[in-house]
Amino acid sequence: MGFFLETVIGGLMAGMLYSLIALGFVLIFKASGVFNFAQGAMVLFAALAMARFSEWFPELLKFDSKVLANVMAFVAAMALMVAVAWLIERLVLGKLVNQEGITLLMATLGITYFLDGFGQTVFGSDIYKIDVGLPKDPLFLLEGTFQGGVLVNKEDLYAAVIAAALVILLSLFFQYTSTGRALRAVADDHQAAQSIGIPLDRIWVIVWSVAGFVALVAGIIWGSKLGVQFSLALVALKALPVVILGGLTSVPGAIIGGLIIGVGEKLAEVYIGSKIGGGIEIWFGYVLVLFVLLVRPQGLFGEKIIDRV
Amino acid sequence: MSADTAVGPTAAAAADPAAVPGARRRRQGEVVLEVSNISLRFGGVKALTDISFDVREHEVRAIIGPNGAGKSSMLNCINGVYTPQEGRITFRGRTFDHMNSREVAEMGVARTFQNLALFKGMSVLDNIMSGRNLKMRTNILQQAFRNPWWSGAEREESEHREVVERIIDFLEIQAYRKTPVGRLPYGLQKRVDLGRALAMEPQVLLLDEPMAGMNVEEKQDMSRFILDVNDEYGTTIVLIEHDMGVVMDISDRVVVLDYGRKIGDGTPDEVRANPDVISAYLGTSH
Amino acid sequence: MKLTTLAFGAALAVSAVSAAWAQAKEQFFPVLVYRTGAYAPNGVPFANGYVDYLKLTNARGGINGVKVIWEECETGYATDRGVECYERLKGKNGGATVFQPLSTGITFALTEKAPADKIPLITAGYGRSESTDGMVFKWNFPLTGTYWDAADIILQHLAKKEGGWDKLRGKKIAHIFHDSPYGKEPIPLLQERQKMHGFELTLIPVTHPGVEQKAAWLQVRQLRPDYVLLWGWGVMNSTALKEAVATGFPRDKMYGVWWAGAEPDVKDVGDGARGYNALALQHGAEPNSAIVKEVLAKVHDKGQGTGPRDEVGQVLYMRGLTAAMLAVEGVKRAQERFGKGKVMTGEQARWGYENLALDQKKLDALGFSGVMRPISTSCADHRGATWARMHTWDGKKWNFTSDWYQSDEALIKPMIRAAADKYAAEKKIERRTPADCQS
Amino acid sequence: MLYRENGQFKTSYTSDLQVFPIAQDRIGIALLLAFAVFAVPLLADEYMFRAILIPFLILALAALGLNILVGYCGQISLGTGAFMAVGAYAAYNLFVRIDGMPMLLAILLGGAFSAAVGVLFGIPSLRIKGLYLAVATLAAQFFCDWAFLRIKWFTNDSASGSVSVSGLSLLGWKIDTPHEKYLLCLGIAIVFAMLAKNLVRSHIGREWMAIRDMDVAAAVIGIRPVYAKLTAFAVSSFIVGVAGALWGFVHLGAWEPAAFSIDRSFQLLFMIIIGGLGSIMGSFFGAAFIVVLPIFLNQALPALGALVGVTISTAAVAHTEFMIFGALIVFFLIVEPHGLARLWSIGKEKLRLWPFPH
Repeated sequence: MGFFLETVIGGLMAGMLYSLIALGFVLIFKASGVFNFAQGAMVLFAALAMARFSEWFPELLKFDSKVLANVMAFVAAMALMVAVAWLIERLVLGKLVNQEGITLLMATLGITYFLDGFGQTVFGSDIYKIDVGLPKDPLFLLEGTFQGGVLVNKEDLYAAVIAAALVILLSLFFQYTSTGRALRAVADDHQAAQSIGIPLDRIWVIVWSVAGFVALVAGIIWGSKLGVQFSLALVALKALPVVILGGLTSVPGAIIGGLIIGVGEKLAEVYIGSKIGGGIEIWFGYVLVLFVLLVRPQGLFGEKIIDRV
Repeated sequence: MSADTAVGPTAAAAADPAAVPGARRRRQGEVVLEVSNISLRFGGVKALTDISFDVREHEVRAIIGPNGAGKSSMLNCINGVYTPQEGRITFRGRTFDHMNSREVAEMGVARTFQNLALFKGMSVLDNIMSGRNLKMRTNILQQAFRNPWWSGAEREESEHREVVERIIDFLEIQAYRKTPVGRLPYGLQKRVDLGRALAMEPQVLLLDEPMAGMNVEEKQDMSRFILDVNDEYGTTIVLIEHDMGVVMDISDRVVVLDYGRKIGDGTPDEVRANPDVISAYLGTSH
Repeated sequence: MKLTTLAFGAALAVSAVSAAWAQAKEQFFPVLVYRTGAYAPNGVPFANGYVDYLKLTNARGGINGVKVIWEECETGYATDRGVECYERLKGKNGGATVFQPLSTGITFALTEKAPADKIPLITAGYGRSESTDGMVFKWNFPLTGTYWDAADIILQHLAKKEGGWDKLRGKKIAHIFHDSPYGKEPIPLLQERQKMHGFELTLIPVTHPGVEQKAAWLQVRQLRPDYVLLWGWGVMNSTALKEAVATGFPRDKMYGVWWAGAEPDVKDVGDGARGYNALALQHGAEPNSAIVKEVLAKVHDKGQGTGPRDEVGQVLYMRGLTAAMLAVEGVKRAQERFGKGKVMTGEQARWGYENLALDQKKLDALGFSGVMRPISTSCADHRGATWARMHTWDGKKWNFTSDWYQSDEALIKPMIRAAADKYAAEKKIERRTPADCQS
Repeated sequence: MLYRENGQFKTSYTSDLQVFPIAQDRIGIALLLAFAVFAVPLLADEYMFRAILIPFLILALAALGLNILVGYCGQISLGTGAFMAVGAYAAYNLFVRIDGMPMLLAILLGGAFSAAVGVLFGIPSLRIKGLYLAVATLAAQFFCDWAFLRIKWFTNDSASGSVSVSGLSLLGWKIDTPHEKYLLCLGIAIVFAMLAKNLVRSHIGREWMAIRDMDVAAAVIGIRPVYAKLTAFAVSSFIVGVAGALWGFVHLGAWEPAAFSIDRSFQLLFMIIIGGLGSIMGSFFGAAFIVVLPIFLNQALPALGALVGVTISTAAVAHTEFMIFGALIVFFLIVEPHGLARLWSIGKEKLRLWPFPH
């Protein structure tokens, strides 16, 4: 029982981290109808920037305050992500307005390659450290109830809390700021939005910047968990089924989808996987999604699609 | 069918519409298609409520009504795109509570679409050829190994191609055979749409606003095509149309829908006289 | 058909001619590397060490006067890219001497191609274990040991700690491995030992690239094993250690293979990894060895260092350095037979690798005293030596914590024989005759 | 002036139904094939064969298969790698387990197995559309990767899970030299290209395109989406499976599931996008582009560096390669979203009218 709980909690944490990345996908898809495969690359890029800046600034400016270094690095990295967002809008999406989804998808794949190469050229391809003081040691709950207690990974716990905070922040942003409202308008109908004078290009830059911000946060959390190196880009593959399960257009969907898949795959791996040779995590999420889609083709929270003739 | 039949008696028909209905009313046969108590809802929205009417062999049956009256939904129910919550549809004595597109097509019901549903990526020829699909018999392997010398697939293709060419002549779009339909002007696309339906050699032809957005000449051409089809092959025609004038000229009987309800049914003259219809169209209430 | 074959022959002749023309006094070493992608952090130091040694060889005046040249090719650890590199480099500069893919996947692919091209493959400390049997695998050289040796030695070490094989009975051992040929290679031996000594073996695969291991470590926590064997590569290792920290599994109960015991694996875990043990393939981190000093003096001080200076002497750097040394020594040995100061073909070099005889004296001369132990190969044994020892991370650096081990021939030989025969049967290859061995 | 179709009158529908109705095209293609069969072996060296031509042909075949599914039937799939893997492993097992099994037959049967799996994973496409489907197909990708890694039977119980084949021969003709391998791949590629072309210009092809362009209308004219989509999946995965088998048997010789990873799926998708969705020709263009470009870059860049006197490190080359590749993809999508095939046909149009612009 204790172990079961442990697995579930572990799953929830992992799920929260997935949704953090999934969030980036959803934001961009909502506002620009682009399925942004580059999200993973953006996470890596942001993390690399963060890690390296926090090394470089102290060297350059001759100070040794970790906090200051991190803060400066964060600001600089964020600025960089905004720049990236702007360039993407300028050089890529701006030139591909009203192309089919697949074309845009391909474009983001192109961006992925570019960012991977560029990031490693500028920041190097070694393994780097991000230390924002997330605790590494485990935490044991209910040791009275269960022998050995229920283990909770403190780092993941913090990460989950941050992720949750981020989500709330974003939903507030969407609900209450004028930009947020504009974003939702665009999401509903590009032409209409344009016709009432919402500048699409600016909106898209904003969305991609927000996505960049999410990527940065995700990058920092994953980075301090795993160390910053190329494989970070691959965690995006873990987020894909989450996005689809939640429904491409739903922010809460991304979160709940993440939790479901997180818990699901951990339970599956531990209880079924160990029986059939293990490693089923890699596909569990996808197969789960496959079956959910058979029942709800638009995902759990996606908008329903009706054919009109 | 053959190209030359495009002229001849029909020219007269087009020339003197007044004479035509009388001429055709005698040919009307027994009921082929009967729609009884159809109701259709999307979530809360009621698209159709308790609609019933019948269609007789060889007649031109019009369904009219203001926008959002549920005309297209009615057709969608008949050929199985939508499934009504209540009601039944009887076709040549067989009764269904919902239709399956494939069966409907096999029973010889063809259809054109209000806002063109052509296959954008394909040429005019292929679009119309696709109408022959039901009649093509060769299997994948035969098609994969088709060749000019010894293959059923090739023979089948050219046989059907022949039929399609006649339709192309009939609709006078020879010049555009190999053009992707996407590039054609609206009026011509409408013809291709009709052509695709004709290629199925239908017994009943459902036309969803075939003349929407056309200018006078185009409308005249289109009504000529419709009447010809009806005359030459006695194809039963169910026609949705906005333009009252045209409808009254070419149709034998008219159903009037408003907000998903039937408010009138009968010959053009009867319908013209019907106060509900008048109010629905002139917007006055009583 | 006839025409084309003829034409093709002509084409070959042409290329042969051009090859002959390229026959300057230069020995060509292709270098397959991955300086990018998921495994770059481990690929880079190896590549730097490898190239540095080749530079050093020239600084030392080449191989008996024969200048050494090389060309890097990026594989990104991907098999098809590796094959492309192989095809590109094998014919260059008068023909490749030897290939070292540094990837089990690429090794498998090249094993099928090398014999036809008469180019030897050195897979020092990786590759397919049965290729130890030179009677079947004429062109493969898993020098200094295979994964079967590694697994066996780790188990020996555990047995020793427990105080005898019999003490292992009933103990729980979890094998956490990279879910690829690399990670699966040792499993047969582990199972063999399991049968013999009755410990509980649990196999826990981790899928590429190994960034998501929560489930694996939840299982570990539930299982509470006495020991964990870590068979990872790249980010998988550091992640495993972090998860161990996070789940509170004692690091000193973890034993890594020699690819899971280098700086990149522990660097950013730092103190968290203190007490973690890993096998050292002969050498460990050797900042004070003669060879490192020489490299620094003759290469880096000349401003020709391939990588950063502080990397020289690190574990994977040394691994690359040693691999290059073996490649060069093989050629030197071949020259003894086919003519000093001549450029050796791949085929001649093969003989050199098959008859390596590096005794302590030679090694000391090369500056490898304390870094390597003697190694001598033969037809029957393409591996030469199975010496290895444990080293342990103290939070700052790696320190040796055991004396030397050798794998148990009595156990492994038959396994190799069986596997090699299976391969031979599958491929319809005849075992080589003793006569062939003399050639 | 040479490229004119006037004076060529079609006297029968059959003659108008030809693959290349214009005489010049027929001649052109004939010359191209002749060149590929007779001239290339004279010109190409071994590296050319092993590292460029053979991979190009095999991947072009796979792209062709994928194009039928994505380009003609409009069902996006990211699971192509998996179907290649199924083809390869099925062929492998048939080849090693049944002795006396002819290689070609094994490869074709591999394709058949792949087709079956393709249909299985195609079933969701009856309900799921667009990007949702795309991600759903990833299930196939990851599941197959896992299965071939985990289930020992598939790999003939090899300890490492890596498999290898050798001793290829076709009707007694021993295939070992690279140019024999090349001819084998070329032959298979040509045959399948013809068959595919036939399918897409017959009524099954029209059904696929109808589903792609307007599925509701397609249903109304009596096309069964189930049949159309599943046949597309079957045919597509069959060809992809054959390509996979060739990739393992002819190109790699020994392989592990990683050889058919998700990267492969993306690579193939790139090929058909760059080459042109819904174009047989395009599959070949795309494959050529994607295969040659990286190799070209990572040989050209150091040379370029040498010219200006700087030595570019392997890492730098690799990274630059990534960047240029990505940039080119984007550039392409912006300049010609319909791919090389479209450029090709535009070129032909122009040539037809030349020298008169209209």
